[in-house]
Amino acid sequence: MSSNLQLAHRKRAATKPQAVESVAGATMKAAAGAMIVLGAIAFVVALSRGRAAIAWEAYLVNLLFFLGVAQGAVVASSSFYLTQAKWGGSTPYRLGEAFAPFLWVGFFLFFGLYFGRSLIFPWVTHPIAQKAAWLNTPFLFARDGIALGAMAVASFAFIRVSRGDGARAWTIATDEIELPPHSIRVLAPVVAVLFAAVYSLIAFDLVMSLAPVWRSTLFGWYFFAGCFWSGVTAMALTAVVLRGRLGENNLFTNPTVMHDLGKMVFAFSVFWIYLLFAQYIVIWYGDLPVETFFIVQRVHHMPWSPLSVACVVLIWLIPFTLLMSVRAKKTPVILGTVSALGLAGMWLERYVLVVPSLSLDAIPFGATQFLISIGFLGVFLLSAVPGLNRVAQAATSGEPVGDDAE
Amino acid sequence: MREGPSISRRSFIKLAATAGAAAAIPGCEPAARKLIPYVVPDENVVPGVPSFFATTCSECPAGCGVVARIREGRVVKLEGNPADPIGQGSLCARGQAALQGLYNPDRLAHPQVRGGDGAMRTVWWDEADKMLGDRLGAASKAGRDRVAFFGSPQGPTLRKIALAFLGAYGSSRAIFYEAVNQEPARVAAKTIFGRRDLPSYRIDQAEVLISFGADFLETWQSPVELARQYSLFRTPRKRRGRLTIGRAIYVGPRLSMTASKCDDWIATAPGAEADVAWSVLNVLVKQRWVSQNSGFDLAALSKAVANFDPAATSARTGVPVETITRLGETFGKADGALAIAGTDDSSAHLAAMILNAVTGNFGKTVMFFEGSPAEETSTPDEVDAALDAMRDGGIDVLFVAGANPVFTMPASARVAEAIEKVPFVVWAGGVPDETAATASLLLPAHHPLESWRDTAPRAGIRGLGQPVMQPVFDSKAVGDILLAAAARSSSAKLPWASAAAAVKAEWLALAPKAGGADPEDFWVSVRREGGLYEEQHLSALSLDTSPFKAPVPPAAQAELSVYAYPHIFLYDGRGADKPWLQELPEPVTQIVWDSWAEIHPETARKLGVAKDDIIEIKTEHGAIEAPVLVESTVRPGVIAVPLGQGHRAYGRFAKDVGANAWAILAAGATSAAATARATGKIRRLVSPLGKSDMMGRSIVEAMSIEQLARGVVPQSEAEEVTGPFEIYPPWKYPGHKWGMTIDVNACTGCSACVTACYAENNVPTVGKDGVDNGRIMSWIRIERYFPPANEAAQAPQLYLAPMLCQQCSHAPCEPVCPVFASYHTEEGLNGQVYNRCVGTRYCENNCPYKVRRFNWFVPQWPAPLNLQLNPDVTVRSAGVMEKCTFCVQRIQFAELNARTEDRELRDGEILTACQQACPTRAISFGDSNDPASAMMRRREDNKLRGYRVLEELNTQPSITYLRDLYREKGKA
Amino acid sequence: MSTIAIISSFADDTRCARAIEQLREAELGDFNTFSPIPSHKIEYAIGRSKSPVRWLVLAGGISGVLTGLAITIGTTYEWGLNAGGKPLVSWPPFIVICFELMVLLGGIFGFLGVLMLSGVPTTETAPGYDGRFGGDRFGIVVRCDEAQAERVESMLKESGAEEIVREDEAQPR
Amino acid sequence: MAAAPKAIPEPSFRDIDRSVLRVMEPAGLAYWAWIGFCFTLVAIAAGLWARQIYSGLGVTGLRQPVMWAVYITNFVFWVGIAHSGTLISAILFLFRTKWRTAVYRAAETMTIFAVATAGLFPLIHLGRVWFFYWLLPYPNERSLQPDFRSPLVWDAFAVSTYLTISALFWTMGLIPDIANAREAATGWRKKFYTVLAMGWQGTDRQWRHYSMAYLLMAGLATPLVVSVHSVVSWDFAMAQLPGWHSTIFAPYFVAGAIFSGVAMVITLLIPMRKMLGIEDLLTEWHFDNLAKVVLLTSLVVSYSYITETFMAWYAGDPIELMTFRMRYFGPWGWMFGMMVLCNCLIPLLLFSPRIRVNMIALWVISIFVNIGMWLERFVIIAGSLRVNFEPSQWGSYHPSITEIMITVGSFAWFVGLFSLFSRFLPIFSMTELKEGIVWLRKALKMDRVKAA
Repeated sequence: MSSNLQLAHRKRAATKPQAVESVAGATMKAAAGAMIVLGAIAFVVALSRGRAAIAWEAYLVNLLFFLGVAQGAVVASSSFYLTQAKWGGSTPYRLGEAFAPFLWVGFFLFFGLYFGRSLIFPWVTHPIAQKAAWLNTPFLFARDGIALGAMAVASFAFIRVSRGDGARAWTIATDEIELPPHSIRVLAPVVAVLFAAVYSLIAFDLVMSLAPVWRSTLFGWYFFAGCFWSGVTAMALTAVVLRGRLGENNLFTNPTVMHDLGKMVFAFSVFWIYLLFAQYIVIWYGDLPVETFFIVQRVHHMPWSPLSVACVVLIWLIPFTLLMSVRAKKTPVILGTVSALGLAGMWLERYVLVVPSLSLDAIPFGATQFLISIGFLGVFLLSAVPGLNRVAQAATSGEPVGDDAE
Repeated sequence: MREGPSISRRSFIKLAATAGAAAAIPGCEPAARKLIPYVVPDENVVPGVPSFFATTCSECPAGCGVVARIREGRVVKLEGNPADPIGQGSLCARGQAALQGLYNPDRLAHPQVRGGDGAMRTVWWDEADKMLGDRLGAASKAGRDRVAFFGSPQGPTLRKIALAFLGAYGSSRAIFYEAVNQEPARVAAKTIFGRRDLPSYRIDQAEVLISFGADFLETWQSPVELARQYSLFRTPRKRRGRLTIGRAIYVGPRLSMTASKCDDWIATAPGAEADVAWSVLNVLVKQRWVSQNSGFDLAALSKAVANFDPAATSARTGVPVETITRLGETFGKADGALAIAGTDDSSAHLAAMILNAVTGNFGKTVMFFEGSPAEETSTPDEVDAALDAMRDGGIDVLFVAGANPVFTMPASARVAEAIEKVPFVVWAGGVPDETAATASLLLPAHHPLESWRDTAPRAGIRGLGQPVMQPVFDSKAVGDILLAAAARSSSAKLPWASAAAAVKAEWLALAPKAGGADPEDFWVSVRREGGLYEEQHLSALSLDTSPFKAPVPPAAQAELSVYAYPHIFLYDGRGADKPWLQELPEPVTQIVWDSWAEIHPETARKLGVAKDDIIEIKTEHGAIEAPVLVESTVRPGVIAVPLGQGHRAYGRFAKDVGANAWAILAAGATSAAATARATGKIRRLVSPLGKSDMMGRSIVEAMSIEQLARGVVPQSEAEEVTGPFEIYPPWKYPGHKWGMTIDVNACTGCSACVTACYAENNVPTVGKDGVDNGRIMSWIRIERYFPPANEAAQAPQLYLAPMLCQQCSHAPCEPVCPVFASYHTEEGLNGQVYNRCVGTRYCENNCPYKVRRFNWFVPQWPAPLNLQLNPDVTVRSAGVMEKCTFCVQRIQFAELNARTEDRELRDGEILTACQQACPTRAISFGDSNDPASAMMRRREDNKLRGYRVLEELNTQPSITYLRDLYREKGKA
Repeated sequence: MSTIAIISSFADDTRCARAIEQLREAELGDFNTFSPIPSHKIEYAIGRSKSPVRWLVLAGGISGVLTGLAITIGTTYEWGLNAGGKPLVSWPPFIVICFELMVLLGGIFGFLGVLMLSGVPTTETAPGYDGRFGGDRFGIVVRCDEAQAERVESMLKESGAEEIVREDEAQPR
Repeated sequence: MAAAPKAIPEPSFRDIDRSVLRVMEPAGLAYWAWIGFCFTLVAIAAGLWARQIYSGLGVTGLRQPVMWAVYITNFVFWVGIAHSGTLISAILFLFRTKWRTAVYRAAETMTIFAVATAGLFPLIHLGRVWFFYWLLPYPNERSLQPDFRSPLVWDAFAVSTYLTISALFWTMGLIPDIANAREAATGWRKKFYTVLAMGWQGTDRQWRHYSMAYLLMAGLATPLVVSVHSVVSWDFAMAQLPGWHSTIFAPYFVAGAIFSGVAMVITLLIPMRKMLGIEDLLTEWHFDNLAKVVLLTSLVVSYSYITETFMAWYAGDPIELMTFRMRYFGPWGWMFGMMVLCNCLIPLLLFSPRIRVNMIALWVISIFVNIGMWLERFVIIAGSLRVNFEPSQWGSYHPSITEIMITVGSFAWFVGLFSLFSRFLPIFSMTELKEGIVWLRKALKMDRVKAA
């Protein structure tokens, strides 16, 4: 409500925030490093101890998850331009771009899959005649490599412009209707369109092809919608965390900004469940074995069904119920918790999508997979450090936010 | 034509009254007594409860026994008579369609007289009788043989009456004519055995069958009986240690339905079959593949067949030498072989008989019996004599009954002009036909189902035809007309008061044969049994091995010839007035409501025509026009045209449909040299069929007998789903769960099931345009697919199988219905509640088998066709979806009986209409919850052949098909 | 002392809101405002609590879901018919029905709620209403006793009222 | 929100009232001729429907196996048209989009009439329409109820809910405007509006509830609109039929609906803008944004086409492959080509900002989109039915004159109602225009700058 906004304005006008240059201290870097080492060790050990399959499963799951988060956040930033969003000044843009460096890391980690291909892709060991044209090692790595590469290049081109002065100036509200700089008007759509294409491809190649008989036309869309949501959620979580660490009057103390982040988490969680339901009901009703088995084995059969339920609870039920009210959206603790749980849920969802195809009867989650995941998290955090600093600077710059915020 | 009293309405009221009256005070109501079938004591008529009467079928000379199902005094369905050794409870499409002859709306309602201006005038019977009597009297006074009777064989008794009738007028000019007759066979039999009667066949006793142009599954001799034998012949059986099926070869110009069920079709020009037959004999004799005690003088024989060295024959007929030699070998080496011929020249028949004889198969696969019935049809000479007499004005009165010479007699007979010369032609029959159009007096005659009659189809079998209901129209039995006339205007005293009396007298005379039972008991029993069925005794054959007239190889064939064959449903043309038969797709071409010229693509190229182009086919006898059907189901250089269409009268359903092929044939011939030219006109040949290519889908499946012997199941190359995939909890069917097993190998495509379904379930016909607009209503259809050229060697010649509602357990049609009109019964049926249906048509969209039918308009049954409607089945209105429900009304009926009799339902107690009609027992129905049921056992015993249509959709059909069987080509 | 009505009109909601705030500070609470648009400024100035409509909508929504469950599950068990082997209680389809009914009843409740709470339909006109208030003017009608009239008028004037009319026991025009 | 109006002198609130109310002034002969024309066509269609009810669906071109065709295509098409209205009035409201205020009333009105039109077709296509109410649950002594497992029942619920909610939402928005119109109007119109306005006076108390309810209605309408077209898509996706059974259908149809709907808004608004001379209410900026929505949804639709094709190929199921082969290269391939051209290629022009604000070009493109989307539905519905699991049951389909005229009639019905409305009730929301007046000014300024 605009009245509160005015209050916020007044307050901010009164006291400008303390400018902060960097949030990620040596401790964090060290911690991240440690995690990476742990993960690497666990991975190597697993490979040497003949538990390679389990290691590669974890590798794939985390790769998908963290790539999704990083890319989703960048796309969020680009879509802010497309919808000409000015509710948070330049900060939301920085927030979205913070995790981008992992795109390159992920790009290279992707090729690591090559060494685990025979353990991950059933069709490598038992080629399928009809699908051989699409499902064959060289083609798969070529196309997905190129796709991820292109995605990273586009994202970084976009980010460079987005951090430029032109874009920054635009994000500050004015009285005129004006469009963001031309280069942004070109790159933002490119990133968005590319995202849909590339992540559909990833979904088909790195998830669907693990159960080669199965097919679902919506799956690509569903997958990248999940990525986008995880990106947004990560942004919200970061905002909540930084809010406490940036001192007085940083942007995240502005309830309306949190409200808007909360709305996004809420809205796209609903969109995710919509896509999930759209797939489920069609397959449930169609009753075609080639489609149903994928769902039946995950949702209707032990040991996976509890996990599937957990995904829905974490990704939809909790955000939907908790974030329904305005007050909750504006309450950092709630928003933070929900986002954290949501991210966990999304990780779990990737896990449930991938692993049952490889080991149907048992959940192979254990120390190995845990540590490998930790390792990936470490990489992710480390790669995010510079970006987070930028966020801190923006959030404490005290720049006015657009008047379209409520 | 002036309106006579509206009969259909009257009879309808009458019949309605029957039910009402019977319901009120069974039997006591005089009106009711007059109206109920008088062979039944009144108290037997209980409304809602059917009564059954045994009678015989008169639609073709095969003379199958029939059981008529009567409800409230009207016959609603004809079924095979289980007691009858010929039909054994099955009935072909034509036989069942007799009902639509009985209830045909175009039947003559009253006697009519042709005025001077040629217009017809409706008169009452007494006037008609008087006129007839006077004319007959005058004629008999004018001299001998001035009265002629022209009819078709209608059983011994009627024959007696007819002859007596003529006798009364001092004449003997009786012609009993069958357009599709066995004359060539009789001639052959005469030549070699010195007897003109016809042998009986036991295909099932043979190991090899060669048919020289005999469509024994369609129209040749006794199709129902032979089809059943053939299915046994084709059933996998251990023969000399190997699991095999009988090997059948068809030699003829066209891939008829019969040919398509054989292993090989050897395409010859019409007339060349004999050549091949003799050549095969040549091989046999040369190779000494003959039985030692056949009694033939082989030397003489080999001399006789000298002209038929395979090479020579091959040169003449274009049939490869090795094919002929292989034929000879398989036939000669077979343990039990049978050669039959259906051609118009006796030469092929002769060859076939000798083939059977020299291989010692007489008495085994083919046999003559003692006491074959007297020949019923007049010989060609008698016919010619009579016609000449007419032409010379030697006939004053011609009485035509049950025959349609103007239509069915070949052009060369010049019947029309002969009849022209006859001053007074009396026509007695049902639907006025081409001959009626030439008559001066038209008399409505009883339909066979309304009159007493009998048949003697073959040795040891006499069928008794009793009337099954009150006449629908103001008609009389032909016998009665004749007797009445004779009594009125001749001096002669005929022994019978009425045709009924005559039949009874005839039969009582038979009583002593049946162990001298009391005549009346005998009379009751034969009426119950539907006839008298006795042991048959092989008759000693006196083989006339004196060098018979050695056949001369036929002259080189014309490079274009027309081949006319009796239409499987319309036969010689008598079926054309029955919408059921008109709308039944001809199994091979799938064409309805038309006649067509079937030509090979090569021929089409030569003639420069494409499908639907109308060509004019000209022979020395005449010309007809017909649209072209281009298929490789016929030999190049041959134009195959079905007989039976092309009526210029014969009621609304037959009039002006297609062309009459009889008009271009010579007497007794089925083919002729012809020329053809494109007329530039076009007429769409209408067929309910979409694509003929199965596109590798699992619809009609087949496997080779070799695979079966090896025990390998043909695998689909589709990827398999591993792990659990069933997304719904299973439903329980505690009581019955109805299911079907359909043996595709046994199915011949004869479509008897389809007609049965039409009759049982009140399925309407929609006419040519209706079919063309994709609105045919058949609940069960015969799927016909051509095997793709590249797989032809690994497939049957045609895929033929009945397709009906699969009663899926996971029926896609059910949940999409918004109003539960389509739902699943506790007994596993896919129910359809017509009253609840609002017509969204989603169910049909979602039915993978496309077996649901929508009522686009209000269905029409022009009175009195509506009297045939089955009271147990709702007549659906416009806007309603309908479909097969495994004859749920029959299931209910049986279950009700079981309950009232307080007992369990017996397996086999319920017969679905299609199952009951099927001559080859391809369909079995039963409870899938009962592993002991015949249906389940059949599945069990044929596990390897079992498959379910489009199984990958997980619709879980209740019907299991058993794969068709073929021989891998190029294998011995 | 007779109470009178002072009708003032403003060109925009900013001024109008200012006037309201002042009136409220001066605790001359008995006033009524008219505006051509729903203005947050005015709303904030008046500072009433959130409209209870949302509770009506919520109630509607919940009753919708319950109705949905009732009719779907209830009617299914009425006959317990098997359709295509799908379970009697088939959640995915039923969810759709429940959702639609939730929206339907929620919406209807909401709509009727607005009418009810904002007192329409009605035939009488609030004192001091003026046609222009529907068009381009914001109006405040203050009801006070003559003694305070002066104060009120000055208050309104300085917060930018365009015209001020005083009426004895204002009648609807 | 109205910031200091001094910055840009005009348009003022009064100008807005003036230009909006001007549209509602009594109309001329040409207008009534137009109305007459429209409803004559409607009458013809009605007659043909009556005949169809009397003699049965046989009068259509429907046949085995194409049981659904033009009627259902029209149904989906019109429901789709409806969606843009709700998108603009509700979803964009939640997104706090500025440009919606000018177009939302017209769009919302379109929604009402489009749904009203769409709702007719399920009835027209029924075999026994007089029993249509069997699709809804109502108490009866045999307790016969619909099968809630059937997509068609969901459809009945979704569409009727949609009609109700949009109508309420729309009425609510209308009340203040009518109240405003009431003041200016004279004669019978005065009475008319007075009744319709229900005594609305715009007191703070009324506005308070109004804006809350408006927000909530928008909150309800947003998921509703998505659900409605998802349900429509599920009428097909629930089937096993190749070409129908596809998980992507729900979001794909929703996008397609908005695509065609916004195109229809453009198709209607551009001529209106010219004829009524309301360039000061509908600026290029508004159309620029509408065009962007069209472009976005067009991309989504293209994405769906590609995914479906890819999946058909990837799955390697011969039956599904055949369906798609027939769709692309079969006898109806031209329709598919046409639809790709209209829905995927031509809209790409909208990437150019110049074309987005070129009224002629934009209008033509929007027409193409409408054609393309109609064809898309037809190709999906009838095209997939033609080539089913049973080759022996394949068959073609040609619409009969009845179907064609009823389709034409439906367009006449829609346009006629819309024209009637636009003369008698405010086709632009004065209230919302005033709320967003700042942006209107900004937009006008931009136009002028461009012009200069």
